[in-house]
Amino acid sequence: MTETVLEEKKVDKNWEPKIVAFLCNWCSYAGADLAGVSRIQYPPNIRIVRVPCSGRVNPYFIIKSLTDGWDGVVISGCHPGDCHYISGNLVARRRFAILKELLEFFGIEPGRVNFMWASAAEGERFAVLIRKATKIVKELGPNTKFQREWC
Amino acid sequence: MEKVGAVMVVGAGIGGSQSALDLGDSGYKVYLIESTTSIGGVMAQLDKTFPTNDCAMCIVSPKLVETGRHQNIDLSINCEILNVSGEAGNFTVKVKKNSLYINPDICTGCGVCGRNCPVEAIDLFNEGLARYHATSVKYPQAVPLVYAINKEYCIGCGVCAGVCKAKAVEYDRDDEIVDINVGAIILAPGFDEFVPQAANKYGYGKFKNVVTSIEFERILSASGPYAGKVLRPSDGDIPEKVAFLQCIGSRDYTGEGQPYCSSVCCMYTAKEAVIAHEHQHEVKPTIFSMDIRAYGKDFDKYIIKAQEEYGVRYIRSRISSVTEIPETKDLRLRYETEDGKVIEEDFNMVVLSVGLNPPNDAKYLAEKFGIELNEYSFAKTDIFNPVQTTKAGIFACGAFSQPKDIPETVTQASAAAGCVNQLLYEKRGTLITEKSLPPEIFVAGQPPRIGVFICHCGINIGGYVDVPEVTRYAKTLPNVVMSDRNLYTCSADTQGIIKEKIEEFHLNRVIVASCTPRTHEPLFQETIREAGLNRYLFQMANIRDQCSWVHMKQPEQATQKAKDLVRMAVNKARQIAPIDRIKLPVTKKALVIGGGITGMVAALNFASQQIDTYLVEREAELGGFAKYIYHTLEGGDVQAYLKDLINQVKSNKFINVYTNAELEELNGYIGNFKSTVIYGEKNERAEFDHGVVVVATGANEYKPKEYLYGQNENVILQSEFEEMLNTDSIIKNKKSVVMIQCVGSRNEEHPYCSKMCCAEAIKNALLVKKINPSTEVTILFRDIRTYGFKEKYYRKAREEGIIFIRYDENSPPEISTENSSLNVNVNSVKAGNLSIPADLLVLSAGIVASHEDNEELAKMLKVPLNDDNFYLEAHVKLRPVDFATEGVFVAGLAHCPKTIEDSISQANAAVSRACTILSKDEIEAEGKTAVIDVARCIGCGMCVENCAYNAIELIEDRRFGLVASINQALCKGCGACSGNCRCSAIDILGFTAEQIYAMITGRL
Amino acid sequence: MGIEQDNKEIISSIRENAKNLLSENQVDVVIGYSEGTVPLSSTPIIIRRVEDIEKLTWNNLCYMNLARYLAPLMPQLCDSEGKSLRIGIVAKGCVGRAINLLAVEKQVDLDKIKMIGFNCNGIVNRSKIALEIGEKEILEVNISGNEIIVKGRDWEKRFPYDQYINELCKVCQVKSPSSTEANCVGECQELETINDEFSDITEFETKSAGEKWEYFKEILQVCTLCYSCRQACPVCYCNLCFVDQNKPVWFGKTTEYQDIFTFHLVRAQHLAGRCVACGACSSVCPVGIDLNFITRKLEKIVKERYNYTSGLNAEKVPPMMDFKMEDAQEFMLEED
Amino acid sequence: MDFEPKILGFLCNWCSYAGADLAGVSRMQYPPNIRVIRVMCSGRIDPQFIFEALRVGADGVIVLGCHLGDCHYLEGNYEAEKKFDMVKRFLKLINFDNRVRLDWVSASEGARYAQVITEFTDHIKALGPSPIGGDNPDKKILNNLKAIEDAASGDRMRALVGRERKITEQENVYGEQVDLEKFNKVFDSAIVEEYQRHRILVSLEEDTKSIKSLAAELEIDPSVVLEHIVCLKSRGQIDFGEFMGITPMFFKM
Repeated sequence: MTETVLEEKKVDKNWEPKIVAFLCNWCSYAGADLAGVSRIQYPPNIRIVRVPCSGRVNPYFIIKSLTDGWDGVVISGCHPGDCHYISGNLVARRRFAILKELLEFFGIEPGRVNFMWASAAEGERFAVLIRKATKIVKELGPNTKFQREWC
Repeated sequence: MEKVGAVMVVGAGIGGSQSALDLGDSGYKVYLIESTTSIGGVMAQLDKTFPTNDCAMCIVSPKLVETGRHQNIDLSINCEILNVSGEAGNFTVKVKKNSLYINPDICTGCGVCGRNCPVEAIDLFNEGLARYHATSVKYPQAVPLVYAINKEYCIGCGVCAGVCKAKAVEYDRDDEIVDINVGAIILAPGFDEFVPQAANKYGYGKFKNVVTSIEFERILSASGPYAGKVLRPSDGDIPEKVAFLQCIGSRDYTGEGQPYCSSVCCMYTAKEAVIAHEHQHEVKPTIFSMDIRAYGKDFDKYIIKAQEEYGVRYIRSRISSVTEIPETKDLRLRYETEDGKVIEEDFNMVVLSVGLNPPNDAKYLAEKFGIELNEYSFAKTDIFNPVQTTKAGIFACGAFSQPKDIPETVTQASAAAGCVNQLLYEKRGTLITEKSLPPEIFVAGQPPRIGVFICHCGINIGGYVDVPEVTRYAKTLPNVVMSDRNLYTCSADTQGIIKEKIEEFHLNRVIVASCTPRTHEPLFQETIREAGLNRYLFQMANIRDQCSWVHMKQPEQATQKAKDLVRMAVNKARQIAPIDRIKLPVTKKALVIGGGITGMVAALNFASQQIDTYLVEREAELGGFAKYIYHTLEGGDVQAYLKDLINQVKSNKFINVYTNAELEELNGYIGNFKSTVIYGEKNERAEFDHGVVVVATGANEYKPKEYLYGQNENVILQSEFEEMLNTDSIIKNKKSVVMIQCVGSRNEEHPYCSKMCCAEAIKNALLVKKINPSTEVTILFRDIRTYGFKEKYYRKAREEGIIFIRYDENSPPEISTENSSLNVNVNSVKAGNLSIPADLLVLSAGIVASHEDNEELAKMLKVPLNDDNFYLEAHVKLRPVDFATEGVFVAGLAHCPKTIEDSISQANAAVSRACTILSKDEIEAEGKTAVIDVARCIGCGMCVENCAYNAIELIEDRRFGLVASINQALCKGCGACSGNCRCSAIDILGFTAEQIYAMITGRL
Repeated sequence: MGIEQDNKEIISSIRENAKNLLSENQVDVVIGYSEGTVPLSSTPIIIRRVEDIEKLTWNNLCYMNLARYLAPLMPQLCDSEGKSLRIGIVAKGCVGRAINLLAVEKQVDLDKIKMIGFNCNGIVNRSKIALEIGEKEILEVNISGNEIIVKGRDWEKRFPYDQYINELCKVCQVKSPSSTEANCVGECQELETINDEFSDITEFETKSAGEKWEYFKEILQVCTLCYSCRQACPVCYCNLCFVDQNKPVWFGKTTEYQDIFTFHLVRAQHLAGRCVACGACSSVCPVGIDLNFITRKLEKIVKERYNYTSGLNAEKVPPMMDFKMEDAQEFMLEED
Repeated sequence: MDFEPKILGFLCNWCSYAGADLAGVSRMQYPPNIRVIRVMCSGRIDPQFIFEALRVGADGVIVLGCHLGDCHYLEGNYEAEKKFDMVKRFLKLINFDNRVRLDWVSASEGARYAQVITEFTDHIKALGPSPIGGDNPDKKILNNLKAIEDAASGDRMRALVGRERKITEQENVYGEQVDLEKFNKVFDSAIVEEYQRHRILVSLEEDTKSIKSLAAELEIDPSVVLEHIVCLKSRGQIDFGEFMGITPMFFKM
């Protein structure tokens, strides 16, 4: 993929990123539900995958999402201390910290993969952070780094 | 009269819900009666909870959802109690179920009615800071999620019936009066907060920026009116200086408020101050209080953290008046500091930490249920069993008997359930019905045949998402053999349709695209199970809460998103397989470790239910800590009680007592433990099986190294002093007794409050005055923590002339000896340096836990200790007597310092929790658990370290060597193990790697 | 003088210690290095008899991490029932680190291991030398004084050691095993922590995402996914490596960059807090990729975040097995 | 120059329009200021029509229908009466209520038609030109009128005005007749609340603003503005913007 093609893609005003969001069942998924019940509007770019706990999210899921062409990845769990499974999010936090540093080290833009905490009462925060993540990914442009050359 | 295997729980706050869940899980039919329109009580209003800053909604809502759909719990909302008759074992309660004017069986909780209602009223859930509609639900996550019409406000315009596509609005729905037959009753109506009177000195109601603490709680809440931003009501600015005034309506002898201490305000205020600062760093909180009563587990640490990390300022003063500065609406406080200076200071906002009153209908309830109230109009309870009311068969829990915090409420809720067990155990399982289900259709190996049901949800989805288009699209997806759309997929008739379609199309996977699986998955799972499919052959796509409702202005994109979500669900459904929940047998026997009051109460409760119990005591005699206590502050005769307990335990044929005993080995897991005990002087060995463990190992009194203890015979411990007072008349010769509080508590070594020392000191001081009024008694303290009704005795002590002098923790009293007499030099915060001669110096030594002892047992049980070496429960708020390791429970001083009554409550609570296991012949494990592929596993042990439930251990496999092994009984299916596994040897059923792979790949 | 002399001393200490272990029947076998059959290499050897002790050697081409043979335990180190023999293992510092880590991960039983420790004087960067020599056939490699002398049919080239030592070895602070006398004969030390320095990594981190991407694309695109790095790694001991897993197939096996990238990224994630900085992966890479650059980043991450250095003892659990409430979370998305 | 007001008249087809015709046939003279729009029934007059007319600069608006009981469509004019009542209540808030009038003129009342029109024209003349007519309309009043128009066309007001007769004169869904006083209380508070809320919305169209600046601009107590902000936020119409120091700013979604 040449720079010019990238540039062209960025220019496309109508381009909308597709973002996959892994939400833990007990806090973030519930927070997303609350955003719905409260009718708090946010951009329609995310596709939610429910997981029991942020601790369930294997780095494979994230890397596969990137190499499979999702423009962005969001992983959201309970705030530290709120985990329904006591410490799943703390286990996950170390894993994600390392993964995020590695991704950036290898040259993946920092905003492609976003980790966040949102509680079951934070519908508003969920929407705000999704807006922010969507904005970041949109500014980064399409995730073309992993496009197969024969595609 | 014949006993009845059903229980009524009145009040469905966190306490009532806990009682109902315990009893429902133990095989009783439970009638849960709530006066408002949803359950959850005050806890659902809270933003965060102390001392962990847990999000209240996050932790309470799963519990509420569980209560709402428990098959043994019959939940009725909007109810009134009309009449009660009968006696313990068999009561009949006449209950009026007030009409909601909306059919709760049909209402889907979508909220279209509320959004269209033209009448606005004050939103009480949000404490008047927002409005709601005459047709409404209390809060968005309410359980049951059923709207109700408030007839008081409703003008009957009929708009709601017009917009309700589900036809749930029924204006002619009548009130219903039913007679409910139960064997026991638990009263958990909670409390009502103190509301400052119209002409109060704090200007509440007059000055906009004076709010109550519960109003402030809503301001802090992320789902509250200001979306969690800390704003002041007068102009919506962030209040930089916020003053919290303590003891509003508590410790108040003026007649405006209540004389007792409300127990929880010091902590909730600290929490509110911390959270306010956390939400908005501009907020600089100041707390005005007389004493800081942080007496619970890890409370003192929280206060220290509030001061040191969040800059919360504490001022020891009681504010007498508040005036408003009209131009700025700021508030001027005038206060006197401890050293007597009068200061005027302006604040942007004032929060009144209001106390807890008995529920407004306490008198009504007492009259109907025939129980007595105490002098403060709370439920009067037994001196040693704080959940037993004055009437047999009727129990009280939570704030109805005394103001208390959430964990104590939850403990009492379980304790009340524990007492019900004793009364009704033989009727367990008599009134609950098991549903008969057809055998499961065998689907393994067959190609997926997927049916997709897409919900319009009235206009909630259909109004924004092109449902017919999504339905057409679903049909084009691989393995989808039918797709259909429904007005309401959750309605009763659609359940019939789904079953028909399963049969007609031979479906072996079912997808519903509608609302959230968090509330509706169990319903649809039940439906497909009734049609013969395994419950786990079901998937949901959330196209309402997470799609149509949040993209209302972008119908095209919302439709595209809905399609994507349906496709992802289909992709996953193609990978799903039936899951069998394994069943584990239960050994119906209990092990209780520790033979103090706590352990004996627990053992007797088990035994009274004819459960074989092994009671293991390290010492030669039963009795534990209570051996040195003669009376409680309230006058209970501890020695008599203890003697009676020991006799009962020794004579009970279901209890095997081992004294001089140590637990040598403990293996196994929930329902199936095996222990070895070495006991007796000859070190005999006993082995036995049991299903549960209760840890009641107690704690020790601190042995001071300070204040010449052990060096001067006139320096003694409070416990020794108590013995002296009760067995000797030597006190008559003493002119002056000085007591020093917080010896070995609240310091660097033991940074916690020992909770009972203040009460002990006052108890003994009063006794001194009783025996010899002329003896001078001086108590040197840091804070007097006579919480709850104990406040009465503090006041009495002051009235009797006992002298209280506060010292600062940085300048503790010093002792000097001249000749043989003692002199106590204290730097009084109020009066400067004082020197007090003392014939007797009494040290209030704290409670300490032994690291060596507890750690050894903790390792054996695979349970954690906290920094102070007390046992750490599964959840500080909602699982106070459970451990994360299932089947193991904690009670009494082993948990943290507490009073005898609290220990007894915990013992009964632990039994109740244990009975949810022991009442069953077999327990069903969670289906969605981790599974190991032993061929891949390399036994590195990472998963073992990451598991919070001790559900994984490394075992030697015949073929593969050391490999991980999942204990299905303990696994909760969180997946923390799987996320880190390098070899992909662990997968999580229901969320397998393949399923998630299928969802994230194959994108258009 | 120079490394030539160092090597001689090391060899004699290794042989002395190995001999004692075998003759005193403290171990059943000794695993160590012997002269390679191919120039510019070395070969592991297993010795069972005191007579064979002279076969043990040491030079700066002994790049293999011998702990590789402990997990999974190679059959030569097992008794007839498949149980581990008592093993003496020639252990430079990074071998010691690997053994400690494997002990934490329950892959080795320290009771059955005796390390033969010595102060390692570093490993030569083979790729760099091979690159300079090019296609020409190497017949002989000698170490003389402070130089590595490579000879061919009609040519000879001298490489000053201090210029051709592995970058990793230059900054190595764990030259002898971090262990105690209970588990180690010869040189050993008890290290709590080390002060490593990552200025090269820090400098690289300041580059833009695009620059980093291009850099790695440049150096990694020659990778043929031969998995030599994995095979040489002492802590890569899965029964089934993630690249070989199916159901689901997370990663492709083509040599397109996206598959190369995922291989190296995931391998790095798996080594976080576990890499013992032995450099074996770099040494064996047939196309000369400097994999140490990635592994040093890993060391930096766990050092900065969790103050952890792998393999300094057999007790402290690696960061991925542990967690703390107060772990840093500056990377989380927050509201503005 | 004498002020010649611009007056808009909505006349029902069956009575008033015929009455106007009759006035013409009978050559009755009345001021030429009125411009007539024919509608089928006075019940057809959406309050929005009246507000819109005023907003574009009409000095007065008159609605004429059949006498009560004579409606060609039986009860259309009763509905018109209720709607007009709401219009008056709203306009009273900006002191505009005397620029609109509702009256009844039958097909046979040509003379009365002329008389009503003459009187109304004189009345408007006496009031003087509309402050939002002409080239330099008063921006503040214009905004307030816009707010009224938005408020009146919202679901809440429509639901109330549309059901007023049924529930106060006949019976509501519970079979009870709602006390007029209770209804008016609900109705009046709805009018004030919706008016203020829409004023906030109109004002926020210009720029993001703080509660205090909204309060100063709209002359409402800041605490009341905050209450409305809470409501508008829950309806998804506005949201928090950035904070200026300790003051949150709000913007219209």
